[in-house]
Amino acid sequence: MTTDTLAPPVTVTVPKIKSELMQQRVRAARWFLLPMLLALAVVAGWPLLRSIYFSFTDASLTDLYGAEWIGFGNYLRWTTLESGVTRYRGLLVDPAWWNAVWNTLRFAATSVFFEAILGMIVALVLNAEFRGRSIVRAAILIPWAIPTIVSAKMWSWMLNDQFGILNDLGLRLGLLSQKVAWTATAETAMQAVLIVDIWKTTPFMALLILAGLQMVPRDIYEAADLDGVHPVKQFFRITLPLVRPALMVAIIFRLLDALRIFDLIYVLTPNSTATKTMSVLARENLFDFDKFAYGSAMSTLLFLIIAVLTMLYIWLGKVRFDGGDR
Amino acid sequence: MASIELRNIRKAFGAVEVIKGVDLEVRKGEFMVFVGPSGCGKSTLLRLISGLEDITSGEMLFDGKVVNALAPSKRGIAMVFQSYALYPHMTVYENMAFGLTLEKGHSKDEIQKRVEKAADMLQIRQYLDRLPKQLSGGQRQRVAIGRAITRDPKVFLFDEPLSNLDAALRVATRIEIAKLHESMDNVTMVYVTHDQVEAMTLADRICVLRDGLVEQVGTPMELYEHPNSVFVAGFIGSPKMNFISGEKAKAFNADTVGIRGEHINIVPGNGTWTGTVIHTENLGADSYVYLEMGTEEPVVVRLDGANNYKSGDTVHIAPMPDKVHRFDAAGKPIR
Amino acid sequence: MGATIDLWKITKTVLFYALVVFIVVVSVFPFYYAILTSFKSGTDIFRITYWPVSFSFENYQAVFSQGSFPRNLLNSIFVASVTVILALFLAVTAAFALSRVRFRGRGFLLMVILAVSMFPQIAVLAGLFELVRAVRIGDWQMYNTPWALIFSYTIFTLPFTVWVLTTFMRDLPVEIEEAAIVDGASPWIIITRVFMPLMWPALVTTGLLAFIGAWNEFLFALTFTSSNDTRTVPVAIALLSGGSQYEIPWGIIMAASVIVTVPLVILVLIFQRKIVSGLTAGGVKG
Amino acid sequence: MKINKLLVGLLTSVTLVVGSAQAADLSIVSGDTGNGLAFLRSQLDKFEADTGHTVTVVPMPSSTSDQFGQYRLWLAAGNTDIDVYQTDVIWAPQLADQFLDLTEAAAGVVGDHFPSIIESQTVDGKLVALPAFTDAPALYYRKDLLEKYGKTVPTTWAEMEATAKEIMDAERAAGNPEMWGFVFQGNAYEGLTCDALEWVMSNGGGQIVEADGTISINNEQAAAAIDRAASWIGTISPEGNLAYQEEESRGVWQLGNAVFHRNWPYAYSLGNGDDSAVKGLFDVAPLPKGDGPDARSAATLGGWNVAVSKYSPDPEAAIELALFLSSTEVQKERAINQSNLPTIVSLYDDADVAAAQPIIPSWKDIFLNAVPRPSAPTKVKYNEVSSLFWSAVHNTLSGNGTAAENLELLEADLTDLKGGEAW
Repeated sequence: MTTDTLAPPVTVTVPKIKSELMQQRVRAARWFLLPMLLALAVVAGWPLLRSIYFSFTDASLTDLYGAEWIGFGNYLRWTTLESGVTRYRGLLVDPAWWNAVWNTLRFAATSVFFEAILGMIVALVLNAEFRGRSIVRAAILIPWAIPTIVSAKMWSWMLNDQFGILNDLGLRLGLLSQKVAWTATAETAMQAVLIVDIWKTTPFMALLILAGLQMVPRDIYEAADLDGVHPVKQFFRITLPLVRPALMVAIIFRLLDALRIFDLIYVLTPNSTATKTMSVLARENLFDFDKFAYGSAMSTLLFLIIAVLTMLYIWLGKVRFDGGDR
Repeated sequence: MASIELRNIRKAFGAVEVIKGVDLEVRKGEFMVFVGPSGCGKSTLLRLISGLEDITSGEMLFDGKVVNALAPSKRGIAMVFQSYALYPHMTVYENMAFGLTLEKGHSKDEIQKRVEKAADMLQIRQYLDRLPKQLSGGQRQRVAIGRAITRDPKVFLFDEPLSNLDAALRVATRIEIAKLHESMDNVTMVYVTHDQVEAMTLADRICVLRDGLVEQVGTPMELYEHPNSVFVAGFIGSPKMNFISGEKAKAFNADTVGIRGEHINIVPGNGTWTGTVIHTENLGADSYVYLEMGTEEPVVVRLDGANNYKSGDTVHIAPMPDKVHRFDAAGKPIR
Repeated sequence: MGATIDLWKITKTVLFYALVVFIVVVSVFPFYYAILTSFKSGTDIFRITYWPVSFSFENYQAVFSQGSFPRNLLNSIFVASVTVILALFLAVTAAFALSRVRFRGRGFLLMVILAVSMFPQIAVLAGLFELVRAVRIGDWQMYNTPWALIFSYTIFTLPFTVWVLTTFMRDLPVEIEEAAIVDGASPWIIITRVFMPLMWPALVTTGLLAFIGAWNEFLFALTFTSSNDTRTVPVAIALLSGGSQYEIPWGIIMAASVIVTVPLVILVLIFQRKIVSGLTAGGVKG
Repeated sequence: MKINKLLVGLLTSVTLVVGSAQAADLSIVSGDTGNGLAFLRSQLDKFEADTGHTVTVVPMPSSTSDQFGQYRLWLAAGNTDIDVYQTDVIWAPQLADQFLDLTEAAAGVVGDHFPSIIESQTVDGKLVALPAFTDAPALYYRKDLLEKYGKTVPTTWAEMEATAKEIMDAERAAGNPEMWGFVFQGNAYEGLTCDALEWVMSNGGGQIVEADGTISINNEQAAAAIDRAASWIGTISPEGNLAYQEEESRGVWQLGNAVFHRNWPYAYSLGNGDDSAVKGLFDVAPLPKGDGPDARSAATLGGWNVAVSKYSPDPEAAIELALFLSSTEVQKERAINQSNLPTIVSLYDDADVAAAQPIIPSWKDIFLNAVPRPSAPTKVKYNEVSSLFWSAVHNTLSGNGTAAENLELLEADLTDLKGGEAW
């Protein structure tokens, strides 16, 4: 364990002796990575580049192949009127876009925050030994297992103001004083979407954290127990640091998904400006409106925003790329 | 059986050089112990011998042949790790047989025979069907050793194998390893430890490492009696050698004078030095008296049997003249 | 003294089980409600009940009589299984390279892989569609076959599996691998015979999550297939319909959802033993 | 040279002849639902028997928004797998470039259809799709309740509002707290464009964008109509109505919890189903009109059409199929079996239709008041126009600004969108 945290070697002036072992490993690594990278390049490379390309054209779905290059026009363009007033147009000055960006960020931050905490709690519960654990584990996964298009509809049904069971339940339990039209008003629409999303994706988080917990050698706890470490302290001192890598990756992927959230909102509150996210807006422009290029520009900008946020997260969260290797 | 020769071996991780040019020969059938404080590069050196780590420059020879680039599995080595590194999902038998099953040309019967023979040597035959998690720490370490034996290596490498065991087990396993060495006298063994007692008790020869360089190589007694430096003198032997410098050393024509606790006599008067007792330790068979006499650290005197000095007593002491080690300003011995 | 400890222990147990029950109820309630709804018919669906009032298998019959639901179910199983096997195979080997072999540009490579997951699915639809239509070998074309889905699903399963497995593999003890190297194991042997058995929780978890992802995917499945025989279950559910355009057949949809979710629950029950254990103690340290 | 050309000409003509004479494999996409799909299949069987072609139905989810996106994508990529598309009435202008001109092929039959429908499917003189059936909403009212409180069927919105309020209050007092006066489609989606267009049009406020392309929505009558609708929310209509689409409003209605209900004809037969709480207790009437001189009842034109993809490998057979699906025979069957409103004028006086679906002749009155959404003048930009419109209306209904304010903003947005003289 003496070398695992050291930085990868910088080329030393002395000619490096390539050992058989290293050569074998590097060769193997190359062959191992090749199929995966090839698959990704084929599946993702073309569509991604196409999308980015379209964002610099005036493409329309009516005439996709007659698209002409217009540079950054979809992002920002301006015309100076005779009166001398300059009018800016394009995505970067589109209030609908920035509203969607704000909605998305708000949604992603809130949902991932709650999912991480709830997921951790659920994972800790599932990690404990108790009777019927396997049934509970399967039950927990149900929200994630139901297809989104179905669960979104299911919830829109349950959230309905008149015959929705949630209002009924709320009234019966005295949590609500009157029936709430969850998806109808701007204030509650976002809450409704958040509730459904957190319900749906907490299992994902919980399961990944659970896998992380399972990879933590149990004897570490036994030792801590013997030392009389308080469980709360045990959690923060031992558990959390040990599952951190798993947690970080789970959060990254949840964050990516949340920032691209589409289907849930598309089914639940497709046209509410209070919940319209970047992806929903992009879809609207790509397919509903005759603005394929503009929608592509949105997708590209969305990509950039996510990329920046992810890097920020990786940097702030100190997600490590090294270690564990030889 | 193999001899190992290291010629000006260097190892750098990035810009940090960890091994700074080591020349060393490990003879056939020898039990060589690498010892030194943490960070001295002893584990790295072992890993260079094993082939798990690349040599940055220099030459490594097994039986006169350069093996710099040879893969570990082709060097005829076996290794016992500090954490045992057993395969948790395999039974003891599978753990021990794994290496052989990967080599071509071993029949099932042969593998079984070899595993069983090794298991018998270590008295772990009854555990062959168990998983590592069903074993105690000491048993796991035996399995790890057994796994190494099964490979029938020419060179046996140990990387601090006892450091995870409690004191009693450590002594028992140490003896086990010593016996192993005796019974496998044609196998070269290289053993890394930071514990000089292990080094002294196990080694044919000890290699003391410091900051990536060999400080001294020699038999335990050579090192004990003729340390090549203040560093070696201080590292080998327990309790630690007393070092006295300044005016008191000048009297011996040296920059620093070293004298082991067992080589100091307490005399009724007219001793070489006088000191005040600050602490005593009775271990039964022998006892230590700690004296304050103006040196950096208290001077330790080791006496046979118990003693009844009390703190505050003033005593006169005299070093055995032929046991005094004199060192110059560079820490080298004056002979 | 002893009594208070017992009391505290009991309270703790009670609270723990209360938490378990709460979690289960919250997770399962909508599904329970779906089951409840699936047994209702007609205007009953608009009426709120908490307990089953009527048992009508009408909706279940409708699911199997409309379109080709059993066929769609098989399609889904095939597509999701192959997708997962492929993704795990590619990801396990790639994860070994990314987590265990030191080479330059590793962090960059991981970011590139992640970047694939940063593009909205809806935006790659057009490009993927062109791609899927372009792939043809002789007379065989990929469009409108399960392979079109398996192919396109790698876009979201692969980055996820690679990343998760890389993370988990990174945490496997170096010494176990070194022991295997000394034993003469090649990288492939290390992966298959040493690492994979240790990574069961991670493998099963990622596999399961990827399986569900593929199982539930709707957009690609709708776009890349154009016949009832090749479609998967989510599309089939969207195709379930009531008597007329605006009528949403709640009962039937709920019945279909129940049918679709049950295999996954069974899958979890089968694999859940593997989710636990794995590296739990033994190999490393004493 | 000459011989070569001749040969080529000969060959192509031969293949053409052979091509048209040969049995073709056709595909039609349809977002039709359950019974509709079965009906379509039965008609296609007939078609197959008559022509020798084979037709495969590719069913699509019933969400029109999903369908539209898919069709756009398929057409943009030049998908040759689909020959005939079933299209919503508002899609034709948006997809016009990708469909074949049917003017010539349908020259003999266009006269049989309502001219307004044919017009809605004609873009720049090109007949993009042939109508298969039409759709127009009505005011559903509770006969029993009107009778109980001695009210007549309202003909103006003001009357509707007053009656709804009175009956609602009385019913609530009588122990039905779930009772509401009026439910409609108030969610922000295409349905709201339909509903709001009716309010505006019936109040003499124009049809958002007029046939010649002028933007007319920012006027007092329109604002008054939308303000009035906004006043319903929380009084005679539940707050949740802001999230209702057809099914949610039908749910409230069918549980017997609404006095009035605006919906399409499909709710009629469902409302008379055995398990319906309002079975036999309701009837339909034309939607109310507003106040003012130009006020008249208005019903938004819905309905479905068939169009032929220009990428169809076998256009002639495909056109044949489109003609067949819009033919009098099929429309009659459809009216009888599916209670879909025909687009062929004569069918409203057909005895068989009247016998099987007595509701259809009475729908003729409603249909006569049908107004098209401005999809023809706004062409490919219709969806965006509609989205801007429903957003403005939804904002007003939710209390974010008055109708006047929101319509002024809408006008500015629409002007921007229009860009120049023409859409």
